[in-house]
Amino acid sequence: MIAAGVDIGSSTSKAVLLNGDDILCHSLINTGAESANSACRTLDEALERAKLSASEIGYIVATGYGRVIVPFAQETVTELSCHARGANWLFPSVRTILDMGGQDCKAIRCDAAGHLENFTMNDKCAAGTGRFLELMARVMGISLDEMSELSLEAKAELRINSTCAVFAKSEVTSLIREGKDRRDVLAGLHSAIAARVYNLLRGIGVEPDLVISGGIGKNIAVVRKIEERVGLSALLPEEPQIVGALGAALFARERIMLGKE
Amino acid sequence: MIESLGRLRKDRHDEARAWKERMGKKVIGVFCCDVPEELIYAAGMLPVRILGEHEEASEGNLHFPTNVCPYPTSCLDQALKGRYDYLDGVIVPNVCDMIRAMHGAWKLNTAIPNVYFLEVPQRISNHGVEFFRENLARFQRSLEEISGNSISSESLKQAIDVYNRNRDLLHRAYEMRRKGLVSGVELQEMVLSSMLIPKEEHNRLMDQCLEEAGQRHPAGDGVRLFISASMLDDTDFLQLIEDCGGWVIADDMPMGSRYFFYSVDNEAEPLEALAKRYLARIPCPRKMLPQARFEYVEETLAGAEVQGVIIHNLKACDCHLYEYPYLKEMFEARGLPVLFFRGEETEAELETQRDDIEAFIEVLRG
Amino acid sequence: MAFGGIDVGSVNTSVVIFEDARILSHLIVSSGELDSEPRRAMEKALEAAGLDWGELATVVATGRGRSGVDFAQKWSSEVVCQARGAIWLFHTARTVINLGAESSRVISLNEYGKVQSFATNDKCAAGSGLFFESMSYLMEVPVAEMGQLALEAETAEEVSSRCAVFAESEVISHIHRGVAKERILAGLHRAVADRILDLVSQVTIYRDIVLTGGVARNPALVKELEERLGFAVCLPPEPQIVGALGAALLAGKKSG
Amino acid sequence: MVTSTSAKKHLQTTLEVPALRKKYYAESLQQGTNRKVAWCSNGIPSEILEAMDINAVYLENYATVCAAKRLSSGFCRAGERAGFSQDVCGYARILMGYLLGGEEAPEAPYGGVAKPDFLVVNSYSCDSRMGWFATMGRTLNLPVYVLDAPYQPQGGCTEDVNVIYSESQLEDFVAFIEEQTGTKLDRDKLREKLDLARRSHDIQVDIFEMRKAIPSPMGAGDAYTIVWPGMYLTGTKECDEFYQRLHSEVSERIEKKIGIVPEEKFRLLWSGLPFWYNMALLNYFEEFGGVVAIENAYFRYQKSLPSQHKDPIKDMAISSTMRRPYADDIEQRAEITLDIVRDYHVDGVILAFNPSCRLMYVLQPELKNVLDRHEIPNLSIECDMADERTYSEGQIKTRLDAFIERMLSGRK
Repeated sequence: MIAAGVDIGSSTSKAVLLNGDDILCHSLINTGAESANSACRTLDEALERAKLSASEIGYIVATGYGRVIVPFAQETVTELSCHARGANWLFPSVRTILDMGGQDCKAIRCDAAGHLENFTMNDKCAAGTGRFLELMARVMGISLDEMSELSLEAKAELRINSTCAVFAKSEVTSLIREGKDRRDVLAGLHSAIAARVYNLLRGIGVEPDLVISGGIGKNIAVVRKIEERVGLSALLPEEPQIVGALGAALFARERIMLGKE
Repeated sequence: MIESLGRLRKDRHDEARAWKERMGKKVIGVFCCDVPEELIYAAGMLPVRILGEHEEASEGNLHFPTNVCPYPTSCLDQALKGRYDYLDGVIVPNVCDMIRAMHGAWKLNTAIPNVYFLEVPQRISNHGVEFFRENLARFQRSLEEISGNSISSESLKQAIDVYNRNRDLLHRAYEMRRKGLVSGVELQEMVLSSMLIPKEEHNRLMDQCLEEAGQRHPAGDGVRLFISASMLDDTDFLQLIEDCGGWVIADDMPMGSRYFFYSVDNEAEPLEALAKRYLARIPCPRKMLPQARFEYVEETLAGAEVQGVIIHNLKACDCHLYEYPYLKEMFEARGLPVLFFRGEETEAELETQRDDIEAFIEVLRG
Repeated sequence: MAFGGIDVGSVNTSVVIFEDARILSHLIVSSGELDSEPRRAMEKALEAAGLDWGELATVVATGRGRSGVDFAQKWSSEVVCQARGAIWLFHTARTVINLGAESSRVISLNEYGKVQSFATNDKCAAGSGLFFESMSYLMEVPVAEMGQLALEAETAEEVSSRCAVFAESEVISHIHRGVAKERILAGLHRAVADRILDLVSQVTIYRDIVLTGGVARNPALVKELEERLGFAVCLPPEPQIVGALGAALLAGKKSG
Repeated sequence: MVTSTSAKKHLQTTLEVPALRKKYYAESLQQGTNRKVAWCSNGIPSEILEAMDINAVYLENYATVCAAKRLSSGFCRAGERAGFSQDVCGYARILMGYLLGGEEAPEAPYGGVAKPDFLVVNSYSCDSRMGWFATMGRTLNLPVYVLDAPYQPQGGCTEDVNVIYSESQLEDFVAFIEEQTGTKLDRDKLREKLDLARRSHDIQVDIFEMRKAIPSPMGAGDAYTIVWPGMYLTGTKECDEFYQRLHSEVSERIEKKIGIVPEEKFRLLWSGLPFWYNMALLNYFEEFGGVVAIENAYFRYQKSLPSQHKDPIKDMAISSTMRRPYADDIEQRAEITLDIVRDYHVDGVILAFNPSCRLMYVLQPELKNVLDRHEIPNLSIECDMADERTYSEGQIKTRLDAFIERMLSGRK
């Protein structure tokens, strides 16, 4: 029996298909402006990759920002519980998860069995989120991957003062216009994100091991800055963006095993 | 000499530690202008005003939420970072919500001994003065316990003299500021430093400063401004105004005239005189005396030929925020343009304020 | 004799060349481009006016980056330049609402056209050009069309958040619930108009009101503001150059 | 954007309150002329006003009525247009919006409130109240009486200096009212009002005691409403009888083991003020077997002291000094909250961070630290208690759902 987890994030939508203990496949698409059908599109793409038909799925759990409007899900679970369960499955030693998603940033504490223990979220301000980095990449005319590499080559680190994402953008443009080295500006941006995220983590206390998930988990420069601040090296999932969808699939599997159709 | 006052403020922690070692006496932290420092002084201890810093309150933010007045959070942050480890006590007066919260917060989160709550009546009445006098008597007994010295009526009268003299000196500097002999930043440094070092030492410094200022020929081509502010625990804001061509010749700030405007009547019984002065002295907005508050502002305005007013209130400070619309009306009724800032005590804030201050001064120059 | 006014903003730079009571030429260039360097921008404007540097008597610079303009004879604040430019365009102007790329400002004038008070909002991005730009990226609607699209909606989807970034996450949740774009945009313009009115109410406003700044070109926002103010506002043909125009007028007065 | 508003009431007696409140405001509005009208804040000795037949209008309550009827954004915006910063208390902005009107202000519930002759505010709650009432006094050009009392952050004490001052302030207050009404205070009538008020307070303490029962007979959904008569009909027969009926209904529910939910899975404490425009949040957990069993705002946990003196004013001065009504020092608050968690068998705490109510807001982070130290699960949600524009349904529901999942997962 196939278990499916669908995570409708504010920027990207993900789906994971699970058969017993192995992950059959996953998919990831931009949620975009027409989100109602993006849930179907992301699940269809996963089914196509796994060469399965919808009828073979035993149970579907939806999570994420848009979880309420996923038409075909039997159950919804919040992304907080899903990230705890998914991270625990990938790394059983995890106790603290930092999920840096598109629109928000979550700090989660879980126990040895992956149960959600404590959490705090910043969904009020874009600073420290995926979209903040996207905005900055667009302003500096580089791709997200280049951002990470360039930042690692920085010699100095320029202070970025504005906390509001919209004003950080104009601060970055004026720094560049003054001829500052792009790499130092990037290093400053990444360190501002790390500082912001560190404050969030302190709200729930950090216990090793630390897992960093979400799109920004792929940005090594930010990860290194966070590790410096927290004083812990982080475990990084191969696919940091699907941890939530994986957790949802694990909940679906649990329901199947409990005999719930 | 006047330039050196700024250094006294910046190195206040080292100065206090050095004094403590040199004299083998105790240092008592004080919040706000409502605590009669004369009593602490008469007990042979050094009263120092607790100030925040223009840096991120990384520790303080774990104990206080974001939408509150940033000054007390910053003070707790300094304590949590060990900058106030030399204090032998902290006096918290019953002033406003956030300062009252300092009493619980410092007791719960710092190892500093003798966190003392001083009852201050919130309404001015003769019963209030009696009640405040009784509380000052209780306060005196506690200070005697902490210091191990007794406070005689004589030593209290002597302390009141030293403090009154300091107020006169600051008052003369206040008059010189109007004539352009002392800048707004310099007067604020004088007031701030007065709150941080032993009073008679500050009196000696002030004698030299006034003498030095007396020989200057009056500057004063700047645009004459009145500054109404809540808490400003450093001189950066006034420095920014004077860099932009402003000339601060009158103010109603706690770090300005509010601290020294009225002296203590040293003829009457000391505790009674202290109770009267510190209860009814310059009403800060929270004393619920709108009329007396506006009369005081008018008193400082009179004869100052001010051209414009800058009001700087810290965010989420209820006392000032409620008064602001009426204070603004009062200034505008006198044809004085008003520029308002909602302060957040962040590092980057000053740069964003520069643009508006330059525009305001250009407008006033006409 | 021609006079130059240059407004160096953090997002756009605009130049006006002015001679015997006429605007000879004007130029708006976004600061990302090469031509936004002040000297090059002034050269391009002079070219458009058919003049060369020699015929330029005096130049006044304004805007956040004004101190970087070394060839200016005077540097003046945006408040003074916006006011002077607005009065030249509309003699009955008593209030100027400048809706710039990064900040918005309301300026109140007395009956002689002199600035009596002003208030600035550079802390919250709601209503700024940058805000509309990031909304346009989010909703996949070009900035120029956002106003028009909002006007087409019969009913608006309420966007209640007061802070720009909250508003963005709220818009995203509306998108997720499949709300039509024009209804979201209509709600957004109402929220922004309210935020601008919060600023405007910090000074006493008198008629006539002049709207300046790039955001003033948005028809839906103008309509919402007029509904709240209760009377029509004056719209300059080119709202983005009013600051540079004021600077050019100051340059004329300075050497006149 | 709020979808639902009033809370589901589980007790019959609670349903009587809206009618009582409507009658109270209607009566107060009609006979404006023959009785002096006082605009009052909470936390003042309403027995004195009751004894001197003052037509008292409690503005904070009226603000919650405006919020509950979803009028807060219009009133708040009108208040802010009049120059009152968004930082200040939501109640104040609503009332300033109501007072200064303008086309922003919506139509006032119950046809508005009676025009005041004077204002009364206490000094020992928060600065916002004093600033707000001083502002209204200036706007209406009416006298504002500030009732002062020793703050006593560590709670009750028996210092006679404090008693003398409290008594002097109560006597000044009586003198002020006598001057306003031109009548003399009848001390026997005040004694009667005082005893009645104490009795209805003590019954409430019994009711709150009973709420410790499992399953919870009465949750916060009802509690925030049933405190209304005790606060605004103090010292009246109606109020006394109301609580008698409530007491019997609650004890009946305990005997028959009638709970808010058939099978209680987890019990919550709501710390801080509720969101008056969306009280249904207090029932949100019931669908998942959760109940908001208790709340720490308006928490009745200490019986009134026996009469301390023949003269009612002296009696009030002594008892208010021995038992400070507003123990707000963080240490007292933390102690009370931990006692509630223990005595009411609470599994988790909802910390309502309400940015514009300084009194409640300042304490929440420290309360969170104390709860974390005691490993008591807690959730912080930030939203204004009266200004609906700060409420974001999506963000609040995500947090509540996650907290419910955490509570239920702890069960397994």
